[in-house]
Formats: sequence, C-alpha cells, structure tokens
Amino acid sequence: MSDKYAVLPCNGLDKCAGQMTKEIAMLLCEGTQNEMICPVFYRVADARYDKIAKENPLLVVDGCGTRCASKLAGEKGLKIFRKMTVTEEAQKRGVTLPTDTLRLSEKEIALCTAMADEFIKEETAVPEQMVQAVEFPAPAEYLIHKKDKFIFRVPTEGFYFSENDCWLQVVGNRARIGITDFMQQSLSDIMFFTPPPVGVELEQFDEAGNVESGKAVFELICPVSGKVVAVNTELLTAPERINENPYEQGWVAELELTNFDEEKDFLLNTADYMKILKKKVDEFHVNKQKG
Amino acid sequence: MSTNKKVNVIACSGMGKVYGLMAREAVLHTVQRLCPEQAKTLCLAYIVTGDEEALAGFDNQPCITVDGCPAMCSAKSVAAMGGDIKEELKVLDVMKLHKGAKPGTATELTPEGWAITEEIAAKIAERVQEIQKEER
Amino acid sequence: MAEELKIGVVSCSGEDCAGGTISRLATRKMIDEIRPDNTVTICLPLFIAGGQEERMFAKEYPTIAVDGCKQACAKRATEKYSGKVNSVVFVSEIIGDEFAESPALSTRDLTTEHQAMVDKVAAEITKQFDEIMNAKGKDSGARKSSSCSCGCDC
Amino acid sequence: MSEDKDTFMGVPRDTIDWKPTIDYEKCDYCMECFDFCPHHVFEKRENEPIKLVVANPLNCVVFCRACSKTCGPDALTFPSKAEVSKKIKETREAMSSHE
Repeated sequence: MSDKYAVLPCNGLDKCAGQMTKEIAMLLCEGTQNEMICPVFYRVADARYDKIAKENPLLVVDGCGTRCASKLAGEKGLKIFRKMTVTEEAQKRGVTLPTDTLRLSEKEIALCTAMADEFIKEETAVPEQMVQAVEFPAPAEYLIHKKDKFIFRVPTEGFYFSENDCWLQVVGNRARIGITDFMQQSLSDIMFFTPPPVGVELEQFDEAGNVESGKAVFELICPVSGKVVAVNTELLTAPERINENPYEQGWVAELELTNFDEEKDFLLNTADYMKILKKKVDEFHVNKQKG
Repeated sequence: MSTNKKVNVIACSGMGKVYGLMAREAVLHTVQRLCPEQAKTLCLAYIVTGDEEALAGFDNQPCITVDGCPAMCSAKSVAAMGGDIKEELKVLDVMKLHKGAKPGTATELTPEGWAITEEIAAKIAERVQEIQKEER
Repeated sequence: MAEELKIGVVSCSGEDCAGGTISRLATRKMIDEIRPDNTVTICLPLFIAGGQEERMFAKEYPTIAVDGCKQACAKRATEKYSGKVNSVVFVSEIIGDEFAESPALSTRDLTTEHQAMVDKVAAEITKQFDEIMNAKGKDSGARKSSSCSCGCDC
Repeated sequence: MSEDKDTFMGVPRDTIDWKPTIDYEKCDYCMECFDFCPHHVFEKRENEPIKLVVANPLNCVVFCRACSKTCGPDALTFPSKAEVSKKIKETREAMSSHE
C-alpha cells in the first residue's frame, strides 16, 4: 500500500456535514505525506491536481448523500480507493449533527478526529502481501436455473449464500465474499466498485462495499462477521470481472472469520438459495413487465 | 487528397441495452458527419453471416470496433471473421467518465445520451485520423 | 397462470441501410410495447461472441427474424448458429426497397413518416407472432391488451 | 402472485421491522429515492401536501439501505441492523421451539 494519498473533500459550505469534510481533510494531511485537492479549483482547472489525483490512491470525503466529491472524482475519471461520508459515519456513531448552525462545536470536531484517526490507523493495517495466501478453489460444479434465455448459476460445493444475494466461500478461518450470478445479471454491466476498507472489522450484515451499474447501486451486505484482510483490487479498474465471473475473478473481499460457527445458521446452502433465486427471478420478471 | 481506402468502423448495435444504440449512433455520426472521406461502416449482422461478399467489405483495411458492453460482440465477431482490428473502443469506458448519467433507452437517447455519444464519435474520429496516418 | 410461451425476435439492426434502423425500432416496439410478456430479444452478433444463452434460444423456442434488406442476415445467421426460424419479416418488402436500401438513418433524424414505417413493420411482426402463438394453441394475450396504437389489428 | 407468505431468513417478513423512515422536515421531494428503488417501496402522492410516502414497507429488502445514499438532504433513516438481526434470531428460536 502507498504511504501517500490524494484527499478530495466535498467542502459543502452550506451544511454542517460539508464544513466537516474540510476539517477531516486537514487532519488527514497534517503531518503526513497526503495532499489535499480543492474541489472547487479542481472543477475548473484539471491541470493543477491531475498528477496528484492520478498517481496516488484517492481518498474521497463526502459530507452528505449528494456525494459531490465522489461525483467530481467520477467526472474526472478517477478511481476511488476509499471514501467516507460524514452523515453516514455520524449516524453509525450516534452523533446528531446540528441543522441550525454551520459552526463546528467540540462534538463535531471530535467526530472529524475520530474519522481521520480511523483511516490513518487503517492505513497502517497489515498490507495485503503480508497476509498469508489462502487458496480458494474454483467451483467444481454449478446448479443451474433457466428462465427464457437467461441462465443463473449457483455453485454446489463450498459456498454459502445470504438472502441479500451475496456468497461466502470458506477455507479454514478465512472466507471470500462476492455477489451471486443472479444479482450480477440483474444489475447488468457493472461500471464502478467501492471496496470495503482493508483492516476494518465488519459485523454480520454490515455493508461490505458496493457496486454500481447503469441500472442501480448495489450494497454488498456482508454475510458474516469478520475482519477484512484483502480486497480484490483488480475490480477497481475492471469491475466487469464481476459480470464475467462472479464466483472466481469477481470476488470482492477476503475476511478473517470471527464468529462463523454461530452465524452460519443464518446462511443458505445451494439448494435453499436456489429456491429463493427462482422466486426472485419470477418476481423480477413480473416487475419488469409492470415497469 | 488521400488515396488510402477508408477505415472500417463497426458498431455492435446491441439490441438489448442503450449502450448498443450509443455505439451505433456514434459510428453513424463518425462516418456520416465527422469523417465521411476517411471512414466507412460495415454491417456487423452481414459480417456474422460469414458470406464471402460481406468479408470482402473489409477491403484489407484496418478496422475499429465499437462495443456497447463487455460481451464485445463487434470485436469478437470481426476478429472471428478475419478483420484487422486496430482499436477496440467500448462505450462503457466513456460512460465511466459520466457517473450517474442517464443516456436513455435502447430506442431513444436523452440529450445527455447524445452528448456522450458525440464524445465517443470524436474519439473514433481521432483514431480514424491516426490510423490513416500510420497506414500511409 | 401456466408457464407462458416465449418467442424470440432477432433483428438484423443493419448498420449499412435505413431498413436496419426501421427493423431495429420495430423489433424493440414489439418487445417493449406490443407483446412484452411473450417476447425476448436476441442479439444477433452474440451468436459469435459466445452467448450460450442466445445460441440455445432458437433451438428451444420459436423465433422470428426481422431483416432490413434482401441479404436476410438475421434469418441466415440465426439458422447458421442456433436453429431454424419460424418466420421472417422482410422490412424492405413492407417499406419499399428504395428507402430500405438508402443510407443508415440516425434515430436523431426520425420523421413521422419513418415512425409510421416502424409501426407498419411492428404490426407485421405482431401478425406473424400471433400466427405462431395460435399454431401453438396458446392465448398470446393479444386480446387483453388492445390499447396499443401501433395500427396493428390487435 | 405467489400463495406462500414472504419470509426472510425463515421468519415471516411482516415480523421484521425494516423499512426507510422519511424525515419530512428534511425531505425536499426530489424523488431520487422513488426513482432509485426498484421494489416500489415509495409511492408518490401528487395532490397531497405530503408528496412521498413509504407505501410498501414489506417490499423493502431487509438490510438494504441503498436508497438513503441517493438522498441529498439525508432524510431517510433505517433501524439498527444489529437490533433487527437480533430480533430475527429470536423469532427463529421461538419458531423452532414451537415445532
């Protein structure tokens, strides 16, 4: 992993959450190699920041759900290494942001510090290549469901599934997660991929990154609890690997399992997921006709 | 005045998605408006039949394929039929620069869709010029 | 409701002539508006590019080819890579050779005249569609959805 | 359509409290969420003062919060995942002890 990041805050001036992104960006750049990009200037003048933005992993800090900084990065053709959204973090940590003032109180500053610290810590987490490689075998066989000209595949051995259309492949205390063939086909051409942060501890059903196609944004719901030890960085430049091969090259993240024995009761085997898949295919079809 | 034959620009024209229509419109825009003297299009459906006459359309000239989706129908079909592909363009690569854009449907493009289509056409035209120079 | 019968519609989408543009739009109109419940679009170049799904379809289901010009690429390619087609709609026979073989038409330049051609071709596809459906002894749902304004006799 | 009742993870869907809540103080009726959600959770009310409602909460995919990311004014909130999954686990246990 690189020790230098380009930091792109939204700097939304008319909202408290936007005011906070500048603060977070400052905290991230103070005393580090990281460099800040001014979103306003970048919007009008590519040349000033293009080199910094293209040569370093990009960290995007958005204030609210409008995600102006993410959109700006998209417009400039940059791939986002990591992004954080202030309102989401505030909600996660139970902090209510003020709506009547734009000035930051101690409470907001504390949230900014916590968010910046978490990233700096994560940055020093175990690098990918230090993690002992585990072999995840390709599925030997698939169960198949056909509907009109569509063919949906579900691996028969070694995989678990969630009702949120994510899969889990377990080897020892490690697991890979990804999205199922059915979901991949429902989304159609996947153009963007946001990985979960490496080093973060996810609880079962937490968000483990997301993918976006021309049709929709799909949030990966992590089927189990675990620590993210690796992400499939190839998907950053070629998210279409998920469409091509959702169970092998299209894997999303690798986890170190923390509570698998208890949690596997809530996962589905191939036959049970197949039942759900068939139902979803029929419903999708009905929806499509109505829509 | 160039004595070179025209570069072949071949769209997938996919029927299922808006990206197929964008590929088709971008190619039409290139060969009809941007560089009618240097480029021509060939019908992919005709190439797929494998007819000798259809393949003669390649004219031993370089090809640019324009594909809507990663299935890469145009690139794969042209390659399978022996076309000399110099550039494989993808609509999705340009779409990635316009996150959240709503280009329209497989039958009709929105103004946003047309703007992106023209951007793709400009890219094709640029490659057409370069290829003609290289071939000289 | 019993499992509905599906019919595949393969359009030539010819890039070289105006007939291709009409063919393409008429096919989509058929699939999106006139008989959305019983039609599936088949992408012709996918026969080569490796779509197992498309290649299998015409083997297992009835298929209509819609061809812009006399080359009949949609019919011939479908039969070469997949299976026999049940019927062919020749766009040039409906709208006239002269226009069908004129240079390819951008959807940007569509006029009401072109739109009328699209409707006419769509009506012909629908007619052949219903014949296949009736031959299979199934209700195509045609009688239920009489709201379309395509000029067909549904 | 289907006769069998909707379930999620083996428990009836209607026992799971998972749906978006609209904060009407913040909502500006931009309808991004309405356009986004493919499951028709939201419905528009053209001629009423409140122009957007959560009409089909049971259509909402349990644990999916994707619509809230489309919401500029941050007017959409969801229940806590941890509490909902705890509740699902309890319901499952209660169901299996009844068998």
